[in-house]
Amino acid sequence: MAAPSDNLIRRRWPEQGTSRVPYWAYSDPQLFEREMDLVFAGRSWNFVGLAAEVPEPGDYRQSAIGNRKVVLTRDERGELHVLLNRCAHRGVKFCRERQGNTRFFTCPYHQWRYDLTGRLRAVPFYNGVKQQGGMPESFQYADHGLQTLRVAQRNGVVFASFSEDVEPLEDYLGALLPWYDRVFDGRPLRLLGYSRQLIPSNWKLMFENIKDPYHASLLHVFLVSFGLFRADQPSRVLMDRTGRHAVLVSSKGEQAASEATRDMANLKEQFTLADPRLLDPVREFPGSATVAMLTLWPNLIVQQQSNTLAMRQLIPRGPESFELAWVFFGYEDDDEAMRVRRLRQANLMGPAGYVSVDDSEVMKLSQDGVRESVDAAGVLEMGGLDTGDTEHMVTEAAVRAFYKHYREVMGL
Amino acid sequence: MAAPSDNLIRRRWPEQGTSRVPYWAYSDPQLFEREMDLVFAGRSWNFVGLAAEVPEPGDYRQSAIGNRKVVLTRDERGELHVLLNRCAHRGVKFCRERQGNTRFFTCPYHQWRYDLTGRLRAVPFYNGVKQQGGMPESFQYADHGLQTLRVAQRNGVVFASFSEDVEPLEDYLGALLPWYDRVFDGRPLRLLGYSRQLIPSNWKLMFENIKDPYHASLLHVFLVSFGLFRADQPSRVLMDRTGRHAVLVSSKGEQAASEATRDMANLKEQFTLADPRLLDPVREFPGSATVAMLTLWPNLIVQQQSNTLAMRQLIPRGPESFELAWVFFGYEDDDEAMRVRRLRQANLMGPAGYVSVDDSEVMKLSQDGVRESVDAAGVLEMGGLDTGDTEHMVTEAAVRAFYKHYREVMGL
Amino acid sequence: MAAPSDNLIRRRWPEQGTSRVPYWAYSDPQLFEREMDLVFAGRSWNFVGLAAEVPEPGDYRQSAIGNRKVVLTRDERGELHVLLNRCAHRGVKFCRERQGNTRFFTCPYHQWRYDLTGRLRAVPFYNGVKQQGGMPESFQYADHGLQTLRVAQRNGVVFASFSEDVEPLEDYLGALLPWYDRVFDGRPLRLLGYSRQLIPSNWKLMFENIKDPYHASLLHVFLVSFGLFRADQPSRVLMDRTGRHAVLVSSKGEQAASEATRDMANLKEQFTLADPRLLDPVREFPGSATVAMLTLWPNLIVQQQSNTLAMRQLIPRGPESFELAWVFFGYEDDDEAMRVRRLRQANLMGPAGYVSVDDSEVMKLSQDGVRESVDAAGVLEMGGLDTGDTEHMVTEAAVRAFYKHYREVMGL
Amino acid sequence: MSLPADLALRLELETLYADYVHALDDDRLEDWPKLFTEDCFYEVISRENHDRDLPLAAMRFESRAMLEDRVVTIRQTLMYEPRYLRHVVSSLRVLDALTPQIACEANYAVFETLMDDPTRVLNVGRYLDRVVREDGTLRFSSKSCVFDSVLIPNSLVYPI
Amino acid sequence: MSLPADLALRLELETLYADYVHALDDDRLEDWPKLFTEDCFYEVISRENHDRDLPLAAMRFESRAMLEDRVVTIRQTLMYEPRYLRHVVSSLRVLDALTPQIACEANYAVFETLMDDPTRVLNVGRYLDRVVREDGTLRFSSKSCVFDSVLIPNSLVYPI
Amino acid sequence: MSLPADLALRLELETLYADYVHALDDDRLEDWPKLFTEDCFYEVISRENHDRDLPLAAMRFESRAMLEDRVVTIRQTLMYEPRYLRHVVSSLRVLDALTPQIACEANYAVFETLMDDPTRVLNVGRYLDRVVREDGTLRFSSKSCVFDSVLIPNSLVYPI
Ligand code: FES
Ligand code: FES
Ligand code: FES
Ligand SMILES: [Fe+3]
Ligand SMILES: [Fe+3]
Ligand SMILES: [Fe+3]
Repeated sequence: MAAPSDNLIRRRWPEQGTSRVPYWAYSDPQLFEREMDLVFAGRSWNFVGLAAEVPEPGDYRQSAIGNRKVVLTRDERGELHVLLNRCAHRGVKFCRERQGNTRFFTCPYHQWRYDLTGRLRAVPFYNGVKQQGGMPESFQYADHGLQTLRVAQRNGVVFASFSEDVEPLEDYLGALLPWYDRVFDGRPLRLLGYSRQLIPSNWKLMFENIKDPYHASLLHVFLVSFGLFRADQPSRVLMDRTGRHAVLVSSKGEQAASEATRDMANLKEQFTLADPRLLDPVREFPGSATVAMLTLWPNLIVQQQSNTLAMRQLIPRGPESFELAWVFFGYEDDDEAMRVRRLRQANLMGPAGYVSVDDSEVMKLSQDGVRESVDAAGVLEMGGLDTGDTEHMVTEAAVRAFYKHYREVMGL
Repeated sequence: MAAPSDNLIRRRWPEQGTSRVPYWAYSDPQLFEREMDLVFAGRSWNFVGLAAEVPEPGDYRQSAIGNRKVVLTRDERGELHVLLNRCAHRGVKFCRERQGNTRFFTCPYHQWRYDLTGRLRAVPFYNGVKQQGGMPESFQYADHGLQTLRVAQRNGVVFASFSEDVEPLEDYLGALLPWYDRVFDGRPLRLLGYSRQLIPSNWKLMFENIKDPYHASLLHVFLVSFGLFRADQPSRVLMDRTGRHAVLVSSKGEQAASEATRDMANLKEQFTLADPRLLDPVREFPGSATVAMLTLWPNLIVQQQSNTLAMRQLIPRGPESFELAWVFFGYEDDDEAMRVRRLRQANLMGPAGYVSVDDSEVMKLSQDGVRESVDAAGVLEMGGLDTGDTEHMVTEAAVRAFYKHYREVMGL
Repeated sequence: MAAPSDNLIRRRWPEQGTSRVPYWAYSDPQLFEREMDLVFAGRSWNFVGLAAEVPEPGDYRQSAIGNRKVVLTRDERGELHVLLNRCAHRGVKFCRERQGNTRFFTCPYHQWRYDLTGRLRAVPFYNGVKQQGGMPESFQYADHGLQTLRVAQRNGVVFASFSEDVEPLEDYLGALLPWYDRVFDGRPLRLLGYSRQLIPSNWKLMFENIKDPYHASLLHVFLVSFGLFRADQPSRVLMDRTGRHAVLVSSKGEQAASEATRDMANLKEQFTLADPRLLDPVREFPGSATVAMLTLWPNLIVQQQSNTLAMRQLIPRGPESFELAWVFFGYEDDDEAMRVRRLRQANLMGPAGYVSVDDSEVMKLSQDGVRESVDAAGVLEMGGLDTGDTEHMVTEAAVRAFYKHYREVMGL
Repeated sequence: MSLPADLALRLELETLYADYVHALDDDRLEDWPKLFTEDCFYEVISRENHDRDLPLAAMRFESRAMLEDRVVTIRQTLMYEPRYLRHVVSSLRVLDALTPQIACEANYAVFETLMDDPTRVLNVGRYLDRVVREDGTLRFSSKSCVFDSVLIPNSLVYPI
Repeated sequence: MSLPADLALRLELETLYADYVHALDDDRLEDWPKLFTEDCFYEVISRENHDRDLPLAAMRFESRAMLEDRVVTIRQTLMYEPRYLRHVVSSLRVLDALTPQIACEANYAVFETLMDDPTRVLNVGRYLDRVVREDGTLRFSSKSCVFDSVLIPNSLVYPI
Repeated sequence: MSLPADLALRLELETLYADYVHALDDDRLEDWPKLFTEDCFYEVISRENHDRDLPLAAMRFESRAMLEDRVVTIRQTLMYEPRYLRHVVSSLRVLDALTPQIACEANYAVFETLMDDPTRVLNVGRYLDRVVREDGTLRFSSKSCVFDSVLIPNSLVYPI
């Protein structure tokens, strides 16, 4: 299945442009290598964690950007740092614990010691032993620190970049900034827990999925049956200037049958829960939106579905596999009722979620369908062929916009 | 293990030609890609199932051709169709159940609906919702049906082809047609059950195995000891004009020791069964043949060994792995005694078979032996160097003929 | 992770030369293919087993050289042979049992029979059956024997080579010969048992590890705490002319705290065993050395750590995986106390060893750290930049020397 | 020879666990909630969250009714590939035999088989349970499936 | 405390299953047929065939003699790579304790180890059995190994 | 109904095995040596070495003190990646109930979960044990973990 290296040269995006996605984009191993460099290690801000995950000085937690492993740390002065998890000596993944608290990182192999900012602080036997051995004159600690990344933080969310010249985070988020600030309004966040899935599909299928409101009313019988998300509800699809970010906004309305109902074959009008406590959403954000799903290039989904709040971090493992790392959270000022409400509604999301199981399963079916079809292409024509904002859900515009930006970044 | 892409260019078939098979033919990933296109998706008829597996209108069952996944369906008018299991919208493998009965296939993602012939019949929100969204003028249902294959059927067996110009099935079978009709004589078939193996070797080794009567008298102690198949029995190896198909025919005789016996080191003369009911073959076909093994290019083996009848479908998974899918059957007019006889004799075949275990095990040993030996080649000189029919079993002629055709198709 | 084939052409060793190892050297699949040919099948002597593993005529045992599978045999005259485990007919890995005793190898597929020297002795139906079939005139037994390797033996250890012109073993070992003879002094060896690990890292990391005394005092808290190996003990690192072989020699001394102790952060001064019987080393070799670790290009480590003696054979499985096959042994003249002592001290080594677990774990961490970093490189500057012998342990000289030779062999 | 009460209790509990396992593996999901009390608590939670007192669970149900809802959604609303599940349970241990609530634990391994793949290990972990006797029948009043398998292969459709 | 008859029976059955497992895993194949009645029925059948009433089985033996024949062929006629098998069995359940035939089921997982590979899951499924008491000894009169693992990794040499 | 002595003994032994399993899997390593006699013998040995009477073991401990030393080194000196282990044990069989030493065997499968990988099969095999009763408590006087999994995935840090 490894594609011959000259494939990539041979490969051309279909002439229909934004209304098509060639299936080789989901499985070519070289394309994947290039994505790791140009998309994740390129001019982008990557989500690495919540400040609340490393609240104290000395706290650290492992994370990843593309297929590169990093560590998020908080130094003694409270500053956040993101370090490549690769010893500067001979490359050992020095940080083994998922998270913890420390003053130094000591690589297990030869105990080179780094501080929380990634600076090299000690090399055992630097001066040799009994006047023998040791490091040469030319060896300077300053030349052998850990690779560090640029860090940006806004209202409790931490991003990092391999790029020296990526624009400031706020400019990067652009038109999506208000939607970002809607959930991250400065209130301290409370960590509720983690979920992790290994999904056997290309990482881009996850973005397609969340940028595609068209599927939500059709695939997610649970959502539809409870009117949590319906094609006939007031809704919007908004993007930033580049098309790389998007937000899907929807408002739960009365479930009046509409001409659209007919098309929702799976709709179970009479479906009710034996224990309705699972679903008793309360309004907590200004405005009428009850759902707002942000997709932030290149590795983050911010989910606000009723009262479940979660970050979904995309960690590609290879062309046909990615890790989906969920961080569920609430606010420090949640009362017990809201805390329990979020935990109950969490049954809709994650690896066993009433909604998200549909998506992880369909992503596998997508990969199974496209794997062997390098010469065919997906069709993105719902809602027309353009890539602009819409005031409705019956469109694939955000997916088209995503690939428009993707092609620019990848030079395809 | 992944062969560099320029290997294939470098690679040349050994100068000895038909009497050699280079070991790179069993492991090169690019060669495999080419086989999927030229052999399975090329000018060939591929077995996809028995008509008896989809007896009723609306019945369907998943199958595969090479590494492409298809669905065999029977429409309301009783006609058979073979559809690529890949949604025309964005590529989802829409059919999930191994088999079933339905009027339509509805893709889970956006519920595009196809009929049993593969025609697109409904696209939800095609006209948008409340005058918003929907498909552009240019979108025509007719342009977005499922990919369908040509279908041919003869006496209850269904074949499909990606090729528009492959000759009719009967011409394709050529000289083997009478042997095909011997088992498929028009009587309705009765499905007995399925067996599936994932064999860690290249798919061509399975064909080599069945086209090679030389091994049967030597590897299969069980067969030999019961005289079910012996080098000194009357037998024939027949091929079609192209050499791609073959049949091995043998007649059980009295087990007189012959000069050949000496060479059958493993022969256990005195071997008997404590419960002989496992083996009480009865003659059921005209002529003296008790065994007839057909190998039909590119993905089918038709097995008639005493009273066990089975299709063996080859489904390549990669250069070093293939699925062997068995369909055991009898005839509708079998009496209970014959039905039980077939089930008992089935102990010789399948993943645990007294005979076929030898073969699946030896195929793994072959792959283990040749994997790292891209510069060496197998020797095919038994019975001489030619590729013609023979009236005996002491030959590798059918294997030579297979590779003669293979090289033409593959341009090697 | 499969590197495109033109990578290798693109790839250049870092300009700093011997003081750097580019991380692509640990994961490039084509480089791996080339290593199998140039390093293991090249002008080298590969360890294949101990004579004591095949003591009797007819004894055989499977082994491997690089990713090629071989069989070590002892013929009727007591001579040792190494045969490729690949049938000359159609490539079957004919020898299935890990070891045994036989007069002939009979391939299971068509029962071609080879003697213990690899000569083809019988081809069933060579003359056909009833004047039919059989081999063509042109087929000569002499042309179809098993591929055999050159064999060298010294004091009970067996080596083999694919090369016709590699120098004699003694010249090959060069300056290391005395250290080899120190353990293999001609006394008959007694086999104690086997251990096998599948380590998820590149095979070269194992050599780096054993050629690197710098890590031993730091990573191995167990060793250090018992003074079995300390940076401040008298020790030497010696190499042969080419740098491909090395020996690390160390002498257990009194554990006086030294200025070096400070650097051994993990040192547990007060650490003692509840049952000290695990560690009651006795001197058994001339000279003061208590540890001598030989690394012999390209696939062997000879371990003498106190009274544990073991061969460690490196069997690469792929760029990112190798099998580490341990053979623990003693001497025929060991008394029961020594035999038990070796078995107890074996708790330090192997897959669960108090010392070697540190190494197998750190090798995985190395691979995890370097996998995605094809553009970065490891730093080898401890003890300076040269590749000469040293009279201390505070150096990476032997690792530098290894890669100096490696680059010559590989043409990098 | 007569049997100590605790061993007899364990035998009874093993019957409950066997009923639980076969209800799930034989796809008799509708029988599964019947093995719980009406006000039961059920969760499938990662060992990482559990050990750090993070409450988030992959499944969190606070009544038999919620279990019944899970069954209905599996049957009617969820979209997933067909699969077989198979449990192996061992090392059942009574931690506290006091009435009314019996505390017990056991180890489990769940194997998943998809139509076109070899069987794989889906999820392994520990049951941390409380059991009560209701009119003679043992039922789970609380069941926590604490799983080691923090990186979940795709989806969890069925209860563990 | 005295023990209900059904629990005592389950304990006895567990002994039978343990004897079965160890006979196979310790390669004492010759002991395996002795655990069956002379006119026993034994099959290894895929869950797909079993659920659809398709009779085809990977192994189908209709007497103890046929079991003995399987053992002889494994020893003398079959060609296969050497391997270790290891069974784990759990959740034994008595479905029907009526004499003469006891109906019971259990889950199993079989692990296979080839010489040069890590251990893998070979086959998981359910035993659907009937057991009778012959002069004091419990024996299988019928044993169906219904396996989930429809895509078999290469071969099944040994019984399940 | 009263219970035959051998079945009662097996129930007692199952408690010992469950305590063993949970001590390891819950990372209560310090409790593990307490299940052995002071002069116990413990080994983890490959089936290949065991069957050929080659004495070499991956772990070989000749006293409870050596077991305690293993625990201390796991806690203090060994360097390894964090991991979860999970045992499933079945088919316990009493081979010889004679006092003072009870001989018994059981099958086990151990699953390993590393932080960033799906759960995998680490090691499967057979416990070959001797158990004695010390002032009322059953303890292992000898325990051999004979493993099929001859090709070990990287390291064995914890006891089996
Ligand atoms: S590799 Fe990190 S200290 Fe040497
Ligand atoms: S992918 Fe099939 S309907 Fe959209
Ligand atoms: S392959 Fe070995 S005898 Fe034919
Ligand atoms: Fe969705
Ligand atoms: Fe055959
Ligand atoms: Fe070391």
